Amino acid sequence: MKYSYFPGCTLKNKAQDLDHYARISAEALGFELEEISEWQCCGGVYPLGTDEIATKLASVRALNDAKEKGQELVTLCSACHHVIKRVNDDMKNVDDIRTRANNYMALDEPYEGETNVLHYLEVLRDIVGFDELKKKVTNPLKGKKIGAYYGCLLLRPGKIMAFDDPENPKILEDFIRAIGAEPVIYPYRNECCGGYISLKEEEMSKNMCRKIEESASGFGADMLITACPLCMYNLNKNNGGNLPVYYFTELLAEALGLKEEVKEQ
Amino acid sequence: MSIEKNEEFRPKIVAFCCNWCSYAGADLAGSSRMSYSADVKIIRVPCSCRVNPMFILRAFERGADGVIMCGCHPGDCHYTSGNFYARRRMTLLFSMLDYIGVESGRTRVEWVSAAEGAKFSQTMHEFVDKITSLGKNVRLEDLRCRNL
Amino acid sequence: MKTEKNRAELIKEISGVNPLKCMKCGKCSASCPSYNEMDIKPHQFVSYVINEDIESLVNSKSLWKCLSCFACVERCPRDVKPGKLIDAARQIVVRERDNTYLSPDEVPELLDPETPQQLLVSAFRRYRR
Amino acid sequence: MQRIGVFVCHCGTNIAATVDVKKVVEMAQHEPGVVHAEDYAYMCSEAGQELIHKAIKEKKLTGLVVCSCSPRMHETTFRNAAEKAGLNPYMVEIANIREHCSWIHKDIGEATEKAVILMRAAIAKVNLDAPLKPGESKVTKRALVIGGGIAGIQTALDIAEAGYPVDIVEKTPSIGGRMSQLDKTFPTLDCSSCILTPKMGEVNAHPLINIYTYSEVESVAGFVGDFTVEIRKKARSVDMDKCTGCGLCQEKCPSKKSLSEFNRGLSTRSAIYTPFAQAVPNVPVIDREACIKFKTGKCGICSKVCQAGAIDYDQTDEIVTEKYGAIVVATGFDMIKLDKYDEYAYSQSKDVITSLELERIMNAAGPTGGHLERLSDGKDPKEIVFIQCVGSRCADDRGKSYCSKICCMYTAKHAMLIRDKYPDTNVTVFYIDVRTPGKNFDEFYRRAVEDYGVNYIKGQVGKVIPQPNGKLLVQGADLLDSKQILKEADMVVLAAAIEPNPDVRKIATMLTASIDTNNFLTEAHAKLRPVESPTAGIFLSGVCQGPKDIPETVSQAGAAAVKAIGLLAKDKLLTNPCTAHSDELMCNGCSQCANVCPYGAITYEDREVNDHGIRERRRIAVVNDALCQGCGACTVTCPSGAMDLQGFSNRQILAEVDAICR
Repeated sequence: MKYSYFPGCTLKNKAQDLDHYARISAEALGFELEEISEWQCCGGVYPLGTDEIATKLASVRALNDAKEKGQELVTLCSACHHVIKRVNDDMKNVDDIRTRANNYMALDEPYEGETNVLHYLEVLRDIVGFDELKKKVTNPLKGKKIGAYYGCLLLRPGKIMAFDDPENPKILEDFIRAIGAEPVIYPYRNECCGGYISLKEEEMSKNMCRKIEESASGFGADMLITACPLCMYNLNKNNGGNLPVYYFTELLAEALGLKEEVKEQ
Repeated sequence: MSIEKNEEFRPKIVAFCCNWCSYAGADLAGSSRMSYSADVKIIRVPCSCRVNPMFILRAFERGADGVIMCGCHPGDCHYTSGNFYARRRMTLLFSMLDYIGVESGRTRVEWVSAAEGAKFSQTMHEFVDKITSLGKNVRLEDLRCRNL
Repeated sequence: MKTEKNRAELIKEISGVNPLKCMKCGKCSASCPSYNEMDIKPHQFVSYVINEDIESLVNSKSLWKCLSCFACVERCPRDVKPGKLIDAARQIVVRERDNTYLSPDEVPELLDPETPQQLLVSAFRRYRR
Repeated sequence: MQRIGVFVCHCGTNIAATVDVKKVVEMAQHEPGVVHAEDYAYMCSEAGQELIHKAIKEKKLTGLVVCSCSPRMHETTFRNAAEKAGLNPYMVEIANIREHCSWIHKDIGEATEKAVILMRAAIAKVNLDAPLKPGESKVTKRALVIGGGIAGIQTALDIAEAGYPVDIVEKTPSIGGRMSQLDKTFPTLDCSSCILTPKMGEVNAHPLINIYTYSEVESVAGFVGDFTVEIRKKARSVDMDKCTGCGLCQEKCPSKKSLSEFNRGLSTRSAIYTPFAQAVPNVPVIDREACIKFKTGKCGICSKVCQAGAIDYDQTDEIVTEKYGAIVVATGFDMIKLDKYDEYAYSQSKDVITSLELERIMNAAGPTGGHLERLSDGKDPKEIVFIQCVGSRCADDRGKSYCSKICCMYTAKHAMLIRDKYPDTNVTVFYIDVRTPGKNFDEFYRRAVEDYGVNYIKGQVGKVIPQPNGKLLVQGADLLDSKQILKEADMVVLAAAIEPNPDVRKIATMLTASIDTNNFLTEAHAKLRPVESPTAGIFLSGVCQGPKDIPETVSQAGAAAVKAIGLLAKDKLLTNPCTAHSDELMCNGCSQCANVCPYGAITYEDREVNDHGIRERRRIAVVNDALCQGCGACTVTCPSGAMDLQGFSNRQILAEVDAICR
């Protein structure tokens, strides 16, 4: 199975290893991520304004590219996923945005939201299957108590993201079980860490990160995993420092016994 | 994308409403003061299954620009199954109208319950807008019937 | 110069929100992680738009404290979605004025070696035109 | 040619303010057949009807058009007025120029023009009206009540007291409904069972009342006065006549792990069970899903211990067919599922409960024996938070658009009872609005605040956060104090919205009774006929019609009973004369009409016909007027155009179309 893949800015630069973990794991699990040629940055923030068109075009280009290849579009970074999935929803359901975006794009055939956008985790859950993943794990992360940190972007708005129950998600917990570790459920896993504002309002962000850390370690977690590179950076920087935060692909590669391979590269 | 509107044009629209749900829904729209265009005129029938396709053709023949039929929601028919018959008949009629080149927007079926005054008003708004954008029905009107 | 009425209408248009649907339950304010940092509270946004006091809204600190975490959007029982309103107000500011909340000159000193691109990209998109 | 009179009503200013009634009268004069036209302030009044009477007599009118409100309001009024003056009542047509015109249009010119067109259509129809005579049908003097909660019980008692036999059909093994699950009732705080159980006993003992518990309505045929209903008596596996209600079987039953429906899943019950100790009838049922005998074939302990020999594993469902003149729906409510509201952690913590679960916990016969405790660890809660409007007043599809009405009062009751019994427990209520209309209701709420020190905070809760120490952190807003609040609680109680019993849609479909988007049954008129369905012979009792508390339910139950009694007291009913009939010369006996008739009203007979001088025997459709309900399905199906509907004939509807498009 081959998917169009949108890596996004961070995974292409600062966090290249996380991208490598994802690709090599995908290979081991029987699917391939084909990077979209000349993808452009999604902008990191979904433009909420109903009259924002230009800021949505980068996403439309990626979506259309996948459509032309007849592939589903897979994302890894939560922010890219959020932006692209929502823009796709606009292209499918909001007449005005669809018309105007297509006017800009001047494609041979207008793009009308045909591409299916999947997060890497959704591929693991719905295509590979967590049971199947479990079978392929060679190095189960036994004894690790991991708290899943979802943040905001993957889950909300629940109706559009249609990713999991926005108030009581379980996909990351199921993932943690599949790689042989023990999930720790704690209530702050879908509360914002303040990633956006950490640039200008570090104190606010610290406050939020600490709440998340306290809650997770209170319930017995020894580490957190997340799907958002910004959350990972922010939590690592601004929580109290007692709880390391990992990107989920790193643990995936580790469980599949592929981590060293990436490191050697 | 703006559609050029002929300000002078006022469409003639006939709405068939079943007595038990849609007519009552229109009454509720009225008592709740939910306005819609005066171009819509309602004909009361006992059930949507009383609407003979002939009535709709006749309306077009006599110069109506749009015809809408409203009934109880599927499964909620006062006569148990009338709206199912109506739905099939209208599907056939509309596909025939489509075949002979009448714009599909000129006809519509909508299920409106007695409690859905807002839906009735909203539906009529939409329908009138649609017919206004389509303009005069020239294809089916029998000019010999025109009242001069 | 746009009148306050124009600007209120613009906010409604950009956000797609009808502030009259609000029933003042306060679930947005109860959900907001930035509540304590805000001078105008999430449940109050609607009143400023209804009362056409956009000047206060665009000068409020809240504009820059909102995280766009969509907790209020997700939980609002009335489909009002205050997060969208505040974002529209922020749009008005960045579209009307040159002075924005983040100047490129101040960026270098805010960076550390680990800062992901995503943070800069999103900060610029949120704070600037 | 008809001699038509047109009467235009001002309806005070309701019509006259937007429709130029004088102009309508003037335009009427030019219409074919119109010999009289006048307007009056209130046509439906005694004086207005007198005008109609006089005009019919003086002008020898043969048909009437009344331009007024909806025919659903006053068609009967004007038909009766016509009949009094000697005119056939079916020679009256109404032009609805209020609901469909004056109330929705603002421009006088536009509204007047539309009123004239609507009047023309009505005149065109009257021109083709023919006098009709209603037939008669019988009334079966027995009523059916669907649902055995307090609404059904009260309705059944009231009908039976008037001397008519009543059957109650109740889905669960016992009557009693929601009220039997409650602990105390507001605003008097009397014990719910203490006032309900005597009524349950009374119903059980009444010679004219027959109760089918563990039974469901399977099908409904017929119409007002003459319904035929099939009732499915589900296999109880216990012989109702032999069982003495000793309870030994329940005690000895080895399968005890099923969740008790009555205790909202907070306790377990045996596979053979009565829902609660005061169940009526006091005869258990076997839950075949849970019963070891049914699952494995081995066990049979209940049969061994039953000295009365009442256990019958071979019992099967039984269908009872019964005739009724009137049917009362009293299917009640349930609380909504909270799976879409996980921000309140209902599925994540045992100590987040619904109000109905709290009722069971507070009840002496409940899962904790009436002791208020946390379900997670059995500890006494010291801080309790109530959250109002969970799923009520929602504009999104997570919840319900309406106010559930009873929550403000029962929460005040819960708060008060807790503070009374456990004075060292603090109670906080997060509310959006406190709604207490009703006799002694606001006083009750104020007592909770002033005498019992319940802490009311205006603001909804955003999230309930379970803490590692087992407590619940409630993150709410205090809008009046402009504060975000983090409150640590031991227990959180959610006032979940109520919704009509999910089965009601199925029942409404069987009854052809209309139902709204929230699954509440629609009343015939929101103000003037609140306990009747628009479908004749169907009456509404209790929450199936809309949210209400116990006193309101009981009042409505009585009102529904009176309406049913009024129907049952009649010897005959007049039937709707707007029935179908076939033209024997055009009918070719193809059977298509009979195939679509939902009432089986069409049969065929061989008849000698004279077709333009040719005499021959033909197979011809014949409509039974007593069965035909006048839907018109056959008229459109008929390929030869032989079938037509009286009062809504093809020619009449075409004439209306023509008049509108003119």
